Amino acid sequence: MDSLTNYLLVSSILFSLGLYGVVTRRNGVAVLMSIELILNAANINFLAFARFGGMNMTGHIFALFVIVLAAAEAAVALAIIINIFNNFDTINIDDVSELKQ
Amino acid sequence: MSNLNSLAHFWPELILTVTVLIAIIADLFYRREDSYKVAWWILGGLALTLFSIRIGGSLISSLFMGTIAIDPFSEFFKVLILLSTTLVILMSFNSKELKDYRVGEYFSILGIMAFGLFLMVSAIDILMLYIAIEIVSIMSFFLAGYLKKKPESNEASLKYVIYGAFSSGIMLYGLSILFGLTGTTKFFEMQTAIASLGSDSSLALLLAVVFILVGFGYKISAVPFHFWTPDVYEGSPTTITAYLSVAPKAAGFAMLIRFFNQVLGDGSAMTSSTWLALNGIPWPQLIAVLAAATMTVGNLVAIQQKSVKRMLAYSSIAHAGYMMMALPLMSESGIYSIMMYLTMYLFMNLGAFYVVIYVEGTSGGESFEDFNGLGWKMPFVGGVMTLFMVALTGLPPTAGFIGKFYIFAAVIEAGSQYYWLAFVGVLNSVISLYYYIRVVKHMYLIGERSETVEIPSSKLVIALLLFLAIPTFVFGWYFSPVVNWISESLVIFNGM
Amino acid sequence: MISGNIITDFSLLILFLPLIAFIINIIFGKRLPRQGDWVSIGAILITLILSLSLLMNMLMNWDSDFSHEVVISWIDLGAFKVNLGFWVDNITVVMLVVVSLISSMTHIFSLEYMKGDIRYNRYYAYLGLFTFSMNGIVLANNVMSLYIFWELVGVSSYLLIGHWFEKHSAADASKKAFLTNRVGDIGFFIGIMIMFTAIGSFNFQDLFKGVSEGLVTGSLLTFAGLGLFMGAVGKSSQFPLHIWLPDAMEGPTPVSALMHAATMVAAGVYLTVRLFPLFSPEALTIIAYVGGFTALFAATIAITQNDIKKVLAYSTVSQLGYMILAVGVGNYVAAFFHLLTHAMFKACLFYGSGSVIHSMHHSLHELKDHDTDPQDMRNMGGFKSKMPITHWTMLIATLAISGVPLFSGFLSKDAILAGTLAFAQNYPQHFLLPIFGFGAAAITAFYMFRLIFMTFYGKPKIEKVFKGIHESPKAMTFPLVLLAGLSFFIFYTLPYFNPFSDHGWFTELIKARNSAVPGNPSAEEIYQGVHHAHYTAMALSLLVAALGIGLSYLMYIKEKFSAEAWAKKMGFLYKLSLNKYFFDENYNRFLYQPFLKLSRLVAYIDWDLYDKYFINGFGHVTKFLSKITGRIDYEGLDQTLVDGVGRTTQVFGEKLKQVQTGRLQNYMLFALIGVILILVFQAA
Amino acid sequence: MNHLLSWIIWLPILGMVSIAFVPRDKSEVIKKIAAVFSGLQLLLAIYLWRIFDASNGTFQFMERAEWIPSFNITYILGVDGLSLPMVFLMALIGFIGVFVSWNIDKAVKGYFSLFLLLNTGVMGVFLSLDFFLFYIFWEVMLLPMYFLIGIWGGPQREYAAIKFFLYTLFGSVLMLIAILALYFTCGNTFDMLVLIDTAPTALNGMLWWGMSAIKVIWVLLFIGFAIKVPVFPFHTWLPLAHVEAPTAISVILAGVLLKLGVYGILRVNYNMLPDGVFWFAGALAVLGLINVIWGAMCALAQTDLKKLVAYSSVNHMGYTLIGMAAVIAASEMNGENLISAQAGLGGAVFQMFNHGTISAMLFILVGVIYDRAHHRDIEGFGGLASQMPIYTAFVAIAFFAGLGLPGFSGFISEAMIFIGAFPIFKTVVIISTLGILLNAAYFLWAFQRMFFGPANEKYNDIPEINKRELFTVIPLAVITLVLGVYPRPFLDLIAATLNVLIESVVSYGGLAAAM
Repeated sequence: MDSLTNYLLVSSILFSLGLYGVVTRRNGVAVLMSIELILNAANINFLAFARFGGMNMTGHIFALFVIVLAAAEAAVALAIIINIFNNFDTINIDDVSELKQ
Repeated sequence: MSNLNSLAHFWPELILTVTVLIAIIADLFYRREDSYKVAWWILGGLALTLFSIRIGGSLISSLFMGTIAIDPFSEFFKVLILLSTTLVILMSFNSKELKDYRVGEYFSILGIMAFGLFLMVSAIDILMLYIAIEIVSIMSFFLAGYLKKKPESNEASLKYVIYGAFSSGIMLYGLSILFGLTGTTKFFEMQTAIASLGSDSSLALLLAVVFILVGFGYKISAVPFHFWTPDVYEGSPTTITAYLSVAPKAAGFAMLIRFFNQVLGDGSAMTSSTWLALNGIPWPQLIAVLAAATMTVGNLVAIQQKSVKRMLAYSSIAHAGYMMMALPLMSESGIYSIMMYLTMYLFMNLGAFYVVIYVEGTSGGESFEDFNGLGWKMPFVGGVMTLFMVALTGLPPTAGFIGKFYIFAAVIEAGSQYYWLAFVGVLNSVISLYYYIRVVKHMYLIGERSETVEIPSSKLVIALLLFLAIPTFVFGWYFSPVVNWISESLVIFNGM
Repeated sequence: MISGNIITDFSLLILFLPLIAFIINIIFGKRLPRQGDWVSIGAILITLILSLSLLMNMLMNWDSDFSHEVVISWIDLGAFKVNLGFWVDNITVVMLVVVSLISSMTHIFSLEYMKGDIRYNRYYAYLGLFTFSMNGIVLANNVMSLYIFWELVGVSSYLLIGHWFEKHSAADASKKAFLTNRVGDIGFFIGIMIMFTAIGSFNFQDLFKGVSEGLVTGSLLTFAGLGLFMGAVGKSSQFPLHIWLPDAMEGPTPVSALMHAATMVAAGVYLTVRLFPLFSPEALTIIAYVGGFTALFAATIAITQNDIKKVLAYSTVSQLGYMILAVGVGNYVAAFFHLLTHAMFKACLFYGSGSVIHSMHHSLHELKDHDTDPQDMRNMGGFKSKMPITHWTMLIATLAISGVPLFSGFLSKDAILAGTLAFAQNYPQHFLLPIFGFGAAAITAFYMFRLIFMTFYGKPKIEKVFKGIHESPKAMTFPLVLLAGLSFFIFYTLPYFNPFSDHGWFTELIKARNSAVPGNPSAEEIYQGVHHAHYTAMALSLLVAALGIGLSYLMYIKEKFSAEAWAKKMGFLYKLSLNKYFFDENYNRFLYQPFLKLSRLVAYIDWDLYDKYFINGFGHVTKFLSKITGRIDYEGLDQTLVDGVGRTTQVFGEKLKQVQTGRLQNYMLFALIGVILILVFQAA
Repeated sequence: MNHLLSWIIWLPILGMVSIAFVPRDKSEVIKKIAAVFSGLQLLLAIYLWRIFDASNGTFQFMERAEWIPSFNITYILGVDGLSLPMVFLMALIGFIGVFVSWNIDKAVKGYFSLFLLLNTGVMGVFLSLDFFLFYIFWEVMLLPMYFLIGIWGGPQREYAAIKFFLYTLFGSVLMLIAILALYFTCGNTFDMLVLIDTAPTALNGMLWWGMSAIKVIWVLLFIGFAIKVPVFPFHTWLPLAHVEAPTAISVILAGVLLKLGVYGILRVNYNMLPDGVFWFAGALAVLGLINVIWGAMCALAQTDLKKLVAYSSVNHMGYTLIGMAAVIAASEMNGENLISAQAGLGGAVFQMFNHGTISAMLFILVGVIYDRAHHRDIEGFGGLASQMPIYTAFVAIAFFAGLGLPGFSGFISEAMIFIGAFPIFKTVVIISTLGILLNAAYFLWAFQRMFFGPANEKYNDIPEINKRELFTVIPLAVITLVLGVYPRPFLDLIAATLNVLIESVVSYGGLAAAM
């Protein structure tokens, strides 16, 4: 019961959940989390491929980098969201739409 | 080439990094009001970098174990990036928006962004590619939201960050699939792997390509991944808008070219003048359609904008579309024309944005009405703005025409299967005339003539405008230098 | 006996002197003493002398097929060559004399008649222009230059008819004249094109040669002929383009005498005479019918007109019809003969009417009476005593036009009628032609004497006007006398003296040429035919003339039966004739107005429909599209799609806020949709 | 004098530069400078015309200079019998135009700079023999035109300006595609001389989406040029632009710019795509016919004098098209009727020139009355003939010239066109002869309504046409008259070139188009 497809299945489910969350969630933080889901779906892929493809460590390294970058990205995003909160008193991104013409 | 030896050829990036570090440290010692002095450090660093690129010798190879390529192609784009960065920094000096902020980091971040762009244009490993994209994105999130007190700016950055993260996520997923299919992250190994892929996996490959396309499309703001562009462009400081509309686009195209030519095409790119799509992936047609869509949407929506800045934002989408026309041709002259267009585009677009910045600074607005009578009030500014508008429309004798000319030439040369694309292109440039000339109309036809004549007080403004206007005009009828430069730079490292 | 190049020089002078006078007068006229009338008169008199000397030369040569040609290259593109030039032969010379004679008479007559006119100098200038163009027509050796001068004649007539352009009627008349002529000219030009296409030259002689060689034959030739004839129809105001000539009477009377009686309108006849060899039998038949019909038709209108000039105008139309008829029946020498004689007596008649009108004017002017129409014969009567010279000269001319022996008209008319009769004898199916001819002759006699009687005899209608009437000054009577004199037969039959035969220098020197078209009767046959029909024709014409004269004598002198009564009796016909058969009205209703409407419609379509909706439509469509795209791109779709998503999310118990635009998710959603679409589109 | 052609082209630019150094309030000086430079240009043009060798049908005074070797772009100038008259016309009208616009008072500096720029653009198109150069000049004209109409024009000027701009740009981008297509199919060159040799055969049998490449390129080019002419369905920008543009600009527009279209068709389509000529000639004639009739009828219905004149341009350019179509008569399949080919084509070229002079005259005169009465409503006048006799005289001359009266050059060209086209397009020509009636109708009717009838008290003290205006009209009138009486000076000038052109058309003609 330990085959590539299962992992791929999991990752694709994660991916879709992520997509869904991004599209439907209103809460900025929640949206970020959904994005994290997508990233991690990718990570699972990398690892799974690396593991089953019988390859060198490239996949793992890739995954590590992704984690790091995701962290950085999240940091920035959260900073921005805090800033938003200071200006709009909300982190509900529906309400953040000054720019509609 | 091993990592240590690689460093010897990594000077530009190294210099850039050191500069930025120095700048950050220096920033600590400046008082708030003269924190803009940081810019000089950066500028100096950029100058050094440029210098090091030019003396860098014409070695064509890959560094850091085949993750980064150094070749004239990347150097070309690096020069463009340096140029635009420098210009934008200079522009920032008299941007009204930035007045009441501490701008030290602003300049440092620009420096870092340039570094990221460098990596983007020379990455030949999807890992490096991803890292580069992320660096650039994160820095641009900062910059877009730099005006902390300005809600629009915040919103822009929020949208930018979420959309950026989202699309890079999707791209990453695509990359992962690609990795799975090929078992490697290196472009050239991927190429060979894809070439030997069976047709059973072609759907997966397609999925991967499309997902990756999302990331690329987001970077060059191609339809349908362009939705963030108007808001972000309008929200961020105009200087940054200018920067975003030029530098990342250039880098994005460099990236696209490399990827499609070397991963999805048979690598013989620059040895023969045309090449083929691997494994029957229909991505050329895909890109062609996207190109048509991009320029059409960009133009159509630009027509009805009320703010010049926003109009320019949409029109920059259209310009991306023009350049995309040349991608699916998979021909040397296609790439050539893109490089040509980018060069011309850099001057005219930065110029247009700079005039907007200037007008914002004087009359305080960026809507069409704020331009009324400008041509009579400030003949110089009005004149150069007219020039930029004409150039963006693509009328001779301006740089814009030459850019378009090369693009269309490439398309026509590719043979009759892409003529329809050329038609869409030319019709779009007719449409674009309508809204570009609208600015001119407001500057000369609508506003009543003022008897008093103003010329910009600051020498810097005049100098910058001239620096942008003169090439815009001169390259319109004498572009041999550019031609030669590009044809020298048209050498892409192809794994050998 | 003059040598060739002297003839060349003479004809050059004859052609260009009037033009020079025109240029001088139009530019400096106002500043010259006497507004430069002496320039024009000097020029025209020299012209007259020169043409007379040419006539002398002709009479001395006594050579019936004398000709002299001069050619210059006008266009030369290699293959496409056009040469213009002169063709001087006896016809030309006679015509030149006519033109310059009548023209000089007009110049002299106008000295008094136009005295004190506001545009005196221009009037004389235009006369010069006209003489130039008319001589041009006469001298032309090819259809192209013929056409050129043809049009120029049209212009000078336009300018002269519109001389008093303050009057709307004059302005209208001038425009009408020009346009009606242009209609004819279109046909003329088409004819030229057919000929040139077939033969590759414009030159008369080449055309004749080409036709005789059969380069153009059959219906094409007929069309060409009819096309050329259309030009004549326009200029000589034949039916159905006759409408302009009566209106042209709006011009000064001397002009009417010169152009609309003697020369310009005769140009059409001259054209047909010149090009006679080109006409195919079918064409000739049609020409004959047009001419004959016009002759009768115009005469019937003339009966009822009361405006003295209108009467003369219609009689001119009818006389021109005669000439055309003569050409049609092949007897074109007779046509030319009548042209010559008619020029004299008709000009005389016009001058006469001019002098009457002139004095009417004066007397009305004395009376400060501006309502009475000085041209209406019903206001005249009994002028015989007051204006003897005018009366006698006009009477002579009238006798001439009515075809009374001893007068020139008798000879020429007789020749025409004889020709027609002969034609009808050869082709009985065309019996109508002589009926037209003789009928017109009778009516002509009638209405001409009606004019004389109403004007000069009977009791004056308005006494106080009558008081003011007096004979006109010398400058006006002199031309009258001269032309009246020239209406006697003798000048045309010299050196012979036989009032009943046209045998004389004219018939000796103007010899009929054979038609170039195979199948047409030869000149000899025609001549024989005429010869045989001669006496019958003479008898008949005498009869009808007497009839006409007698009738009008009884009606207007003896007043045995009153005109009014008759008019009532045949009310409908009377109305028809009085209103010129309602031609203007119908043309106006069924041609001009509809066409104007059409053109307005076209302009409307062009400007308010095609441009506003179709062309600008593209703009609107683009703008519309941009709105739509803007919606979809920026706001739209989410209304539907995100609501959809929202509903699904509600299933998951997620509360969905009022959907707002500018929201980030929508963008991503669309990006996603984009991706999916691409996938689907590609996978398919 | 070498580089004569370059001088002719670039003199106005020099003038523009020197104007740039004049302070904007010294309007007199600016006008004088403009006059001087366009005067010099005119002198050069006359000199060129004097030393031009009419017996030689090929290009003369050629200039070649390296430009962008990498794209085979070269700076080539040359003049032949086709372009020489146009160059002369432009120089003349450019010079006259300066005086026509003498009483411009708004932004004089800008006006005359743009005016000179326009001049250079037009000259460039006529003289350049490199397609790239040609195209650049072609587009360079647009912007000055936009400003000149848009800033100095009438009430609707913005609309008119943008309409003109979009319309023409639309045409020229299609042209750009065609030019590039020619470039890549005919041996990677923009050199027209080379293209004239290679293009006629290079495209044979080439198919694009099932259509013959010749036809596609022909149509693209034709639309581009037709919009300038303007040919029937593309003509609606013209009345608007004319009505809104300031007098001098209407003069240039009608006098020269419209000729660019015909010139382009003759220079490019005829020389490079002869087969297309045969394929299209019929359509060309019919379009010409439509122009003639449609334009005339629209003119008949106008009450705005300027619009009437504008539509008369549509009508007159129609004749040109008919004449051009006649060229195919010279081919074998049409019985090598060289006569009618020469007559037709010669007539067309002559008509271009004549329409240049005549319509320029007409527009100047319209401007004269507009400056005085401040309206152009035909019905609004009446009896002017007694109030401004001299003006009336010149209008009469212009109108009679316009309606093709013999003695004016217009007649000769129209007659040549008819005679030339008749053998091949009988029906078309016969119907279009109706045009000469309609011309007369609308001109004379307008003339009557404006000048005849009782004088209109409103204009009793209207000033007579002044010396400056006379100075602008008389040269044109003289040219029209002189050429009308004796056309050889002109026709001999173009004869040799015409025959070369005809030869080059018929020598290929109809082979590929037949299949």
